[in-house]
Amino acid sequence: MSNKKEGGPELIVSRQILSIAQRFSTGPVMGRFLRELRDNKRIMANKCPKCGRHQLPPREVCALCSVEATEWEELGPEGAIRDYDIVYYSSPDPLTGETRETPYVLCWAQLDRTQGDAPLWHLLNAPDLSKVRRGLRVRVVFSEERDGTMGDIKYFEIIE
Amino acid sequence: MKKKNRNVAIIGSGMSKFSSHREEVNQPELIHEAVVEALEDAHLTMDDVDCVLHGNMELFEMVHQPDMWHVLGTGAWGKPGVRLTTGGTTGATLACAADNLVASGLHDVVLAIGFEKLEEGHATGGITNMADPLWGRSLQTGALTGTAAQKLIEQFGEERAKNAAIKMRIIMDEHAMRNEKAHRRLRLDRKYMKQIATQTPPLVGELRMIHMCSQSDGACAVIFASEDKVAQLGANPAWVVDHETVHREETLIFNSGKSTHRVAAERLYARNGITDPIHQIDVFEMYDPSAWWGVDWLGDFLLCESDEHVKMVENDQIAIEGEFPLNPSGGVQASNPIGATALVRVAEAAMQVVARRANTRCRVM
Amino acid sequence: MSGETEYAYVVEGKMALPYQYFAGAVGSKFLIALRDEKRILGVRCPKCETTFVPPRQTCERCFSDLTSHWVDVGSSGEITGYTVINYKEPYQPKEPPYVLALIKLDGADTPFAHILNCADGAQPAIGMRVRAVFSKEPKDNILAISHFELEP
Amino acid sequence: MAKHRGAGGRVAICAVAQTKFERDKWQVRFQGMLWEVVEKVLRQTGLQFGAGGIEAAVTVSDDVFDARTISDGAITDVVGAHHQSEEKVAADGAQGVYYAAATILSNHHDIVLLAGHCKESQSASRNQITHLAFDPFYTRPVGLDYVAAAALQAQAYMARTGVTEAQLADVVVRSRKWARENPVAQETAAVTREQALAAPMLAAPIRQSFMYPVSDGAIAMILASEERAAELTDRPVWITGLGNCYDSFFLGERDLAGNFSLERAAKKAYEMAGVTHPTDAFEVVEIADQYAHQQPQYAEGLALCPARQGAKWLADGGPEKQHVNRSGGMLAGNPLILGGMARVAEAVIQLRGEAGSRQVPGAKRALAHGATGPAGQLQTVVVLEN
Repeated sequence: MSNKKEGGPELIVSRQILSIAQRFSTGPVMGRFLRELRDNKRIMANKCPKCGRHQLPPREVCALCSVEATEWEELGPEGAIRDYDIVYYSSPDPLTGETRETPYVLCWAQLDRTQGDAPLWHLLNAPDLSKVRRGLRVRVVFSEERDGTMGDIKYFEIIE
Repeated sequence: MKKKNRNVAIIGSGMSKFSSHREEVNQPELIHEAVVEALEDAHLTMDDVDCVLHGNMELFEMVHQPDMWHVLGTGAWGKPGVRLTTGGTTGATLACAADNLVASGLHDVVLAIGFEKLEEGHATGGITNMADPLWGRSLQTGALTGTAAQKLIEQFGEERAKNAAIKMRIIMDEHAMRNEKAHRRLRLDRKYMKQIATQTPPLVGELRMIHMCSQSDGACAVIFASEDKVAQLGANPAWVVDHETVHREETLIFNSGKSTHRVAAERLYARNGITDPIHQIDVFEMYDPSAWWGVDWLGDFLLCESDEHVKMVENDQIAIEGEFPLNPSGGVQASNPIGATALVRVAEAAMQVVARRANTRCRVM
Repeated sequence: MSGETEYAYVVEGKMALPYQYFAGAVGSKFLIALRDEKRILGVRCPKCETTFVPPRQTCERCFSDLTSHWVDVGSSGEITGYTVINYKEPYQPKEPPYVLALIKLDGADTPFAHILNCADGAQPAIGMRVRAVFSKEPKDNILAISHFELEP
Repeated sequence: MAKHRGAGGRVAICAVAQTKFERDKWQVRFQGMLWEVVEKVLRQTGLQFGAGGIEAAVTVSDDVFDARTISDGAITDVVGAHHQSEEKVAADGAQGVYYAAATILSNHHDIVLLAGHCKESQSASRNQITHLAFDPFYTRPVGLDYVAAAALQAQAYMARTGVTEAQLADVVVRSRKWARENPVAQETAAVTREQALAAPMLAAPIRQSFMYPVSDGAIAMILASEERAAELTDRPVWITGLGNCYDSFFLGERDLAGNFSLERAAKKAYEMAGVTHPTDAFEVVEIADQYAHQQPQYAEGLALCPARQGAKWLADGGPEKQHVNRSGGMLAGNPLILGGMARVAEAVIQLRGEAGSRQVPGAKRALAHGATGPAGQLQTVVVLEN
């Protein structure tokens, strides 16, 4: 493909989509979270045995205490919006290479019973963007078909 | 503070032209521009350099181990080198590494090169790949977020926060107008402050195109030398006194706990006898990826407890003529070749310290 | 390790993003000459007395600017090294097995890698003479030379 | 030669841990692999993260292998870098050793965690990653990747030195023999010369058996200043020589049968360590032999035998006499990114006298080597002593 500038010499450009298939391991910790999502429609967070805070996403080690976060507790499925982003900019999803449709709303919701600052991050179904605000009560809606990925959560819905 | 094994100074720097369109050069050629300028600035040839550092993000251009191909432009042929990469901080990491490598005694003259040719990839897509593939990758939108705006609006009210952000953007542009290397030089006019923001498309929440940094192609090269070499060369040194790096656990949530900026600043000030940063620091080059983050992070870096940083923007204290010039280069809002950006901050600060920037007026520390 | 490994599984996915690479003014001049005129250009470093193919803006060793030192090199040359590719990957230019050779063109000092088509049964060897066969389709990369073949 | 850290300043490696290297650690994330080894070095030294303990991490990984931009951001917690320093070396792990040592020699840090990981099994193929190391217009279109580059190197090297396929098969046989004595080694099944020679030809003259296997794993080390090393171990291993060097990128512009960059890297490391006669200076030698031919070729570059004498060196039993790759080497399985780091790890284990049935008795000085890039464009040499 060429890239001719007015009057200037032709400058060669090569446009391509580079793609490499991946096998992403869940490991035991994220695996447990995703299995609970898929099989039981439960949001399970792991918990640091030392400082007691929850981790979402669940991670092997508590960064504050450098110990394995071995305990598990169910959180939500309701909670309150801690932060949100109304996205107008359309970007590619690097897991599929496809461009996302806009606008959409991302939200970080602190689920009920969460200890520490560990909101769950997902899409918010908000037909009226002007209603979105911090502190708004929301509920996790699970997808009908679930395959053990974050897509098993369809979105948050606003509790009217 | 611990004593360095030996003292280290910056003795020269160079930058390519920053632009979103550098189609006339390939990657090593873009790098070469910066390297040649840095060598000229330091009055050295490549023979004087005994180590070459390289840094960028592989997924931005999708070149694996790019320092290999880039040897064609870096000058590293037949020489030692190290490749380091830490995201937007890469350029600063390169500066820390160059400082360490010279101070260690392993090398006398180190050339640090930060690089990115963002036009060749998809910057937002590339940053989105930061997110865990099993957690937020299908959600994240690169580095675009409106959460910094939300925080400032909550802290200072909508009108004051929005005015501060756009005022900072205008000041950065005024600075960029004095820097011929800057990528975006928009000639923003203070008269139209209210309209400027709303005339550009919204990206995420209150973050609009005008607030966000550019996507630039560019390279920056900085030469670090030992104290002996500085004397031998009769160079005009900007001494590297100390550096501090602070990370955070990966949660992909914002505004959680004490910011890494504040922790880093506290440690650096404590070690170096800085008790009143606003008055003890003469010029500050900050990585400000957006005008919103710029305002917020200024408060963190200066350890502000209330609205001092907002006032500094409102009363033009951060302008070149002000008491605390911020980003006389125009900063990151003007130019952002990501892997080079933080090294540009170091290079610009060093130039200010040795008073090589003729068109700016800053006090020297 | 934390947790029980029976919870672990693998999620199939991919890493996929769009890219656009620029050859630059020097590279474009070389590639356009290949594509449009079936001419192979090199650049000569006057200081190192070396003719490089493919070209580059500056000599990596002495930093001389090479942009005004273009030279024509021949479309024939000799094999300086080779391998036979027998494994399959999606990015390969043709179905394996095929010969990948280092070829030093007449008038050039630096060999470069390209495909060598050997007529039935012929084996490549170092020092063998080869010539470029240009692509019938316009190609904007080194495959404007479709492949090399052994000189009769 | 530049100055050293004053008053006898040296850097010690005080602890080492490796996962077992495996073809496919599908059951664990890279964070999990890393934590396994980080936890081990914490236990070995009794260290904690933070002031007075581990002040900083130098990590080793690669964004394309991890399919992740700034992939070190994902390991902040497991390397203890929350509100601490972490710097990522994106090259072979021997480069990580090089840089981590510099952060201590500079006196910026006293105790540093060096931690590297790579899961080669994650991507559809390792070749699809190394293909991306080539430039988009001249070398990608003809299908180059690191295997093809190594094959061109092997062809050139064997043509120049007369090293035979049978000799390469013997290198593999010997690698497997020693790998059986190494609890972390991946490829431990015995092979005969005939079996190695019967393996499919991938890229002539490289057969499947002559190439390092796809591998997953992680390595962690604790490096410390001389002042602090004694607190952490009674068997410190000192880094006494360091060197590295780049060659040209385009394969045609290098002497592929030679060792331009390795010779320079070795010269620097040997000067620093005071090594004048490398042929008998080391009791332990670990060479990053991603491909079998690289063992004799890099032995030449490291001056373990005269240049162009690799075939004779193999025929005379050089690898056995000079205790080369008792770990099994890279042919027994290490991910590309950790090849040199695993060599340093084995050198440390040997110099600590902890190598069990593969121990070289009385080992005093070791040589470890790493390589990055197509056909070893960037070479790293580390000399270690106890």
